[in-house]
Amino acid sequence: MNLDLEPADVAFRDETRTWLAANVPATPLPPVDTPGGEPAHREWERRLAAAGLAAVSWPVEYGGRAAPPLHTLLFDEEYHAAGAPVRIGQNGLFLLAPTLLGHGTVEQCARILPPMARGEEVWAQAWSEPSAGSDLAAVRSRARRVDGGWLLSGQKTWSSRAAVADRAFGLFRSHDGERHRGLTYLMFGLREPGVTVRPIRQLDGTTGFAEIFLDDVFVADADVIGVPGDGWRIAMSTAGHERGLSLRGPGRFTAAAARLIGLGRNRRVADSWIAARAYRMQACAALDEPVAPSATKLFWSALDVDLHETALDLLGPLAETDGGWSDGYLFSLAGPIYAGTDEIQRSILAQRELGLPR
Amino acid sequence: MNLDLEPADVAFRDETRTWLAANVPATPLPPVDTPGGEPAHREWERRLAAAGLAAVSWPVEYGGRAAPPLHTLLFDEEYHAAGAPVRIGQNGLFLLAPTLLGHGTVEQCARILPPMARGEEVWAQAWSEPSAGSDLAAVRSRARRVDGGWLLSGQKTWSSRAAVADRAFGLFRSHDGERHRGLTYLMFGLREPGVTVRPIRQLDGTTGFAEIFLDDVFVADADVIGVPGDGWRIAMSTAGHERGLSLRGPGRFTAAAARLIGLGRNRRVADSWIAARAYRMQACAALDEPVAPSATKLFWSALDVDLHETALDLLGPLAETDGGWSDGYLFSLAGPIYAGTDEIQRSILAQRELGLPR
Amino acid sequence: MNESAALRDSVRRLLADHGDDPGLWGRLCKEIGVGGLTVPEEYGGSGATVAEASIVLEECGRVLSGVPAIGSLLAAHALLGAGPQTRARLLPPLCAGDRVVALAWNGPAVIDGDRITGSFTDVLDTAAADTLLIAAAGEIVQVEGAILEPQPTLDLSRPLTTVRLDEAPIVWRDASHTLPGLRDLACSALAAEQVGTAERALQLTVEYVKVRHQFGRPIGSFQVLQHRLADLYVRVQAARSVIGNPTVAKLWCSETLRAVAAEMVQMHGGIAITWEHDAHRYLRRAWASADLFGTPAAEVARLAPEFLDT
Amino acid sequence: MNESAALRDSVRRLLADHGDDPGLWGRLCKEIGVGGLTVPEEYGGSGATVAEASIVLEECGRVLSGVPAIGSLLAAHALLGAGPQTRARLLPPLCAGDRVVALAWNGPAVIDGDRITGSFTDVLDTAAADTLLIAAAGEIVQVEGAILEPQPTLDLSRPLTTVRLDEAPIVWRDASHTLPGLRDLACSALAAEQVGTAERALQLTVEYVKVRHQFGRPIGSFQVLQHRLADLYVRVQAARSVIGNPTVAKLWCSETLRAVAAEMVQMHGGIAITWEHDAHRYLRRAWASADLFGTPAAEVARLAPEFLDT
Repeated sequence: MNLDLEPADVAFRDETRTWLAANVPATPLPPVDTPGGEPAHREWERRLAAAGLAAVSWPVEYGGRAAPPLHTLLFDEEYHAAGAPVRIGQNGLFLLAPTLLGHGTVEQCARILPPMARGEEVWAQAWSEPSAGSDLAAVRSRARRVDGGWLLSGQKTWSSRAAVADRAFGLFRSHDGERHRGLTYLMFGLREPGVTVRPIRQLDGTTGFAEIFLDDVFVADADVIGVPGDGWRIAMSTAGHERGLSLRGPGRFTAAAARLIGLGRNRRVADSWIAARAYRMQACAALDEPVAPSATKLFWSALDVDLHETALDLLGPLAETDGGWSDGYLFSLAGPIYAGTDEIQRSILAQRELGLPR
Repeated sequence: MNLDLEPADVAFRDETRTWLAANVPATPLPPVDTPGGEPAHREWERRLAAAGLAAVSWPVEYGGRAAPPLHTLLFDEEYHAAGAPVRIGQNGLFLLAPTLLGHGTVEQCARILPPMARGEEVWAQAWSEPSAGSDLAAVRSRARRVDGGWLLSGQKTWSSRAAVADRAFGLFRSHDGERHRGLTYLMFGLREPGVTVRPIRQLDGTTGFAEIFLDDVFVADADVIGVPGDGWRIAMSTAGHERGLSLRGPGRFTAAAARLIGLGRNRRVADSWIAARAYRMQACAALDEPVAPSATKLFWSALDVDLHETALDLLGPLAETDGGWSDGYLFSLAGPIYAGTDEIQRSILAQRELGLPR
Repeated sequence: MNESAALRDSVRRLLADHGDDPGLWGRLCKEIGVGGLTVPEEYGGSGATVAEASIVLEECGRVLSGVPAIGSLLAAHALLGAGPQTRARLLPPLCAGDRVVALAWNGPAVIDGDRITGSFTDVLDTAAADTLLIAAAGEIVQVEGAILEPQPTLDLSRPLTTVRLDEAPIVWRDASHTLPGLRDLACSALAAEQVGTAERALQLTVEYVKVRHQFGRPIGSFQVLQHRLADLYVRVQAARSVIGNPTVAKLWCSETLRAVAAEMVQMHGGIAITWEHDAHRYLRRAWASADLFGTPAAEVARLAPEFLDT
Repeated sequence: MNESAALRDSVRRLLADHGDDPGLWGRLCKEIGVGGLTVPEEYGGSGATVAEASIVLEECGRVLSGVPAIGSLLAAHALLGAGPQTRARLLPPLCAGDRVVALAWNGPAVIDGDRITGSFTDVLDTAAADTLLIAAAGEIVQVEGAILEPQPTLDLSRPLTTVRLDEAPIVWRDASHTLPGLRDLACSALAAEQVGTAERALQLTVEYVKVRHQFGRPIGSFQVLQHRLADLYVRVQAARSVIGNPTVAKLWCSETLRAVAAEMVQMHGGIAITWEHDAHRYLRRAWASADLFGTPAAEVARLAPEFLDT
């Protein structure tokens, strides 16, 4: 299906498939944010890493295989088709790691990536603040220069995985300057003195997000990514990863579409299924010709809601008892909201790709 | 169906139904904007008027029956169900007449309404200009004060029925002032010296619209509606009529929905059919509790497109040969554009009904 | 203020002031007569019409109230078709709120001699009720040994029960000639409630976007939000008109409420996906109530079986 | 500039400079090799792939060109499966643009001895063609006495013909093993054209909203138009990726083009509904091409008959 696989690609796919078939837990792990679920998911990451499957695209020295992007896609598909656990490490693996590989130092990569791959260090993202949701540049949390590092103060919210994570990354206002200027990209420990984490209970009953309160939390210079004050530019590259394919590969949606046609088949189901195929084909094409991350984000966020609404519509009152579709629906509703709201993405596309005036 | 009919209402409906059954031409009249079609449609208006059915809500002295609004609704339904001809007089009957009855003088009503009802004087509307489409207050055409009246100059466009009409009504800039101020509501003859009418060929091949070029066209004071300079306020009342139920009664849509379920039945057809029923039920309810004209306009314009798209989707390649659905679709596409674009209506609702800030 | 507005106002006030009070239903019945709006005065009711009942249900829908308003309306309707003794015995305490009846009617049943076997879904108010009545085969029946099973539902603010009868002994029975109209009344009643819920969800969203600031101004000043809210306004306005037609109401009001609730979540942004915020309660109600007493798809099929032939 | 970009560029230039020239197809074939892109060089073709053909079709779609590009691609595909003599006789003039073949393939037919009976819809290019070939029952056939009927279509820029054969005498015939792939190729070719049409319609609309002023600023600065255009951009971007899969292409590209064309009309306002403006040509193409070689609904049914079971 639109993929011309070389023997090496087939070998990789088969290795992945075989390993997953042998290793994916027969009964689902407890939810990631429960006392039992957190260690189980960390253990799962450790086993993935031991099999060399935690982050196949990374350089070998950091725990990867230096595999081509196609293999990331193949892995993603096999992973979702196998019904494997959610990745407790996703913020680090899919968002921070590309940023470090692009903007970090060799020292930072060598120190941070290997334990991230093994599930020993789980990362939270710390972007939003109460007054800085869609308008990310409105961050007010501050980084104050001290000897050998920075002191962080302020409040972050909608921090995903913070309830179970070890460390977090985000933007802080370090210098005077208008909105996008004077921001610094920093990594900090969630168990440091001065940090308070308050989980946020979500619609589906889980606590995927949390608030983080920071009161003069010390961060060493070694944990600044890039140049102090240059954080906005760097963050935008991470935002691209978050919006784009690295966070939401097509596997999740093609797997959901496959389950959907098991529920019933009508024109609406066909349209949803076709959309999932189209998303996958675009992901394949994007290996050669990149797609604007905002376009990818708008596609997957709408697709995810659509797949679940279609399922709920088919199931009617059975939705609550049938395979997690209703929880999935509630989760999907967060899609248009996080990683930059869909409204923001549309404005970005209109102005950057279509050249429309502000 | 949501209507509690008294004996007098039933009698009126039956009279209308009987008269239409006996009088609606067996073969459709030629299109209204063709040489043969224009006189045939005028003759049809004359016969409606002779039967007392041209404008049942008007006062008796102007050719109506002083009938309650319910009768207008009943007439509209019977009219469309019978497949009766389009009303060549619609601009006058449904837009200008309510304005005259609300803002005009008794002399104007007595002079203008009776020949309008009989199809002897057909009216065009002259609102839009090349630079004043959605932004109606941007009109540039001018009315210059002269002895006993005004001289009109400028260009009007998207003037419906102007290709076959005798007279037109619209707004002209008569006084200095910001946008909405200094506009005067005037009626003028389309065969007066200085008037040039250029028909615009439409998608469906007809010329329902025209451009009007005005070069010092004289209009007597008697043909000003309301006070000079107060035109915007008066026009907004006509705009309400144009957007609302008086132009688009539910009969058109319930008749189309009835034809639609003859083509095929699936969930999408059911949803379109339900929407047409809902529009009708709202129209009935609006007899007691008025609905914002902008809401009515958004409802019917979307409904009209939806009914036709659903039909085209069912018919596939047969659409071109089956009962005018493709022409109807092209016509329906004008719906969101004229009578104030749907975008404008949404802004009006958001700001006036929901109280959202500009 | 006319009578309708006065009724609306007093219900709204009681719901607002005593929403969590266990005696709320009693007060609504005793102070405003909510329990027997459609019941003639001779049986302790107000002798009003379904229009007044709709007003009450809209108000209950606005705040997702847990009072047994729909269930009592349906029970009163069923009882009004029964014999004079039954009416005289059961209607007055129902109207007064002294007795809460859970009526099981949505399902098949067979009466064999003095025993009844059947299964009824979507039974409301079993927690609050002191009396369970079964409507089946043209009769109102009281039984022993009914099996009550909690029904899974998305809606946390309206528990549902499935009632199973396995040759349950009939304690008491009476014929009722009004039972065939139950389903239509249920759909219209539910639609009235949905309209209230949708209207309130839209209102809460409008209020939120007026005060939430991003990019230095209220997000409600952004054109895309205004236009989407305007489209919802159009749908909600129409919804109010269709309550009287059960089929149109089932489809239009269900879809309207789902659309409003989804936008409510979207426009509230992050806070909407938390337990602390009400948005998810409206969303859950939207999906669950669409399927209550039959799904929209089933309604289309009921309307005309051929509607689903392609 | 890589080869693909060079091909795109030269086709676009010829179409722009000679769009109304009756010799346009000949020039496209002789100067750029458009007639035989997928044909091996030994038969006068360029030995390229469907990817290059897609580029040409996108360009044709952009300007709603009337050149016989899809028809020639299908004819070449059919002929490549025929015997060496047929290939040698017909492919070189086809590639050179000296011969235009109309291929009738979309319909049932029965060959009985030296006569053929059948009916084929959606036959392209019959006005420009000098040769009519029939693809049926594993053979390519030339006949006498074919009946050509103009097919009603919304699309003024692409006339369609229905070919009827009523025991028509076979003049010449040859087996072809590539015929089973015709339908998939046709759908993908059409999808490539639809992508070009959609892209251009979107581009024209974007250009228009940048210059059209209302309320003192370009209407393209209004957020609602920006967001609707952004949603179309997302669809069109994805459409480019799905061309290779006939089923996904039929559904996704057809729907995408219809959505773009409808917005093109809406955003152009009044002028879109006039003959003078191109918007209606794009809209007509959108609806007609969605149904060409089978409707989207039929494609769903073909994909899996059960998709339409409820």
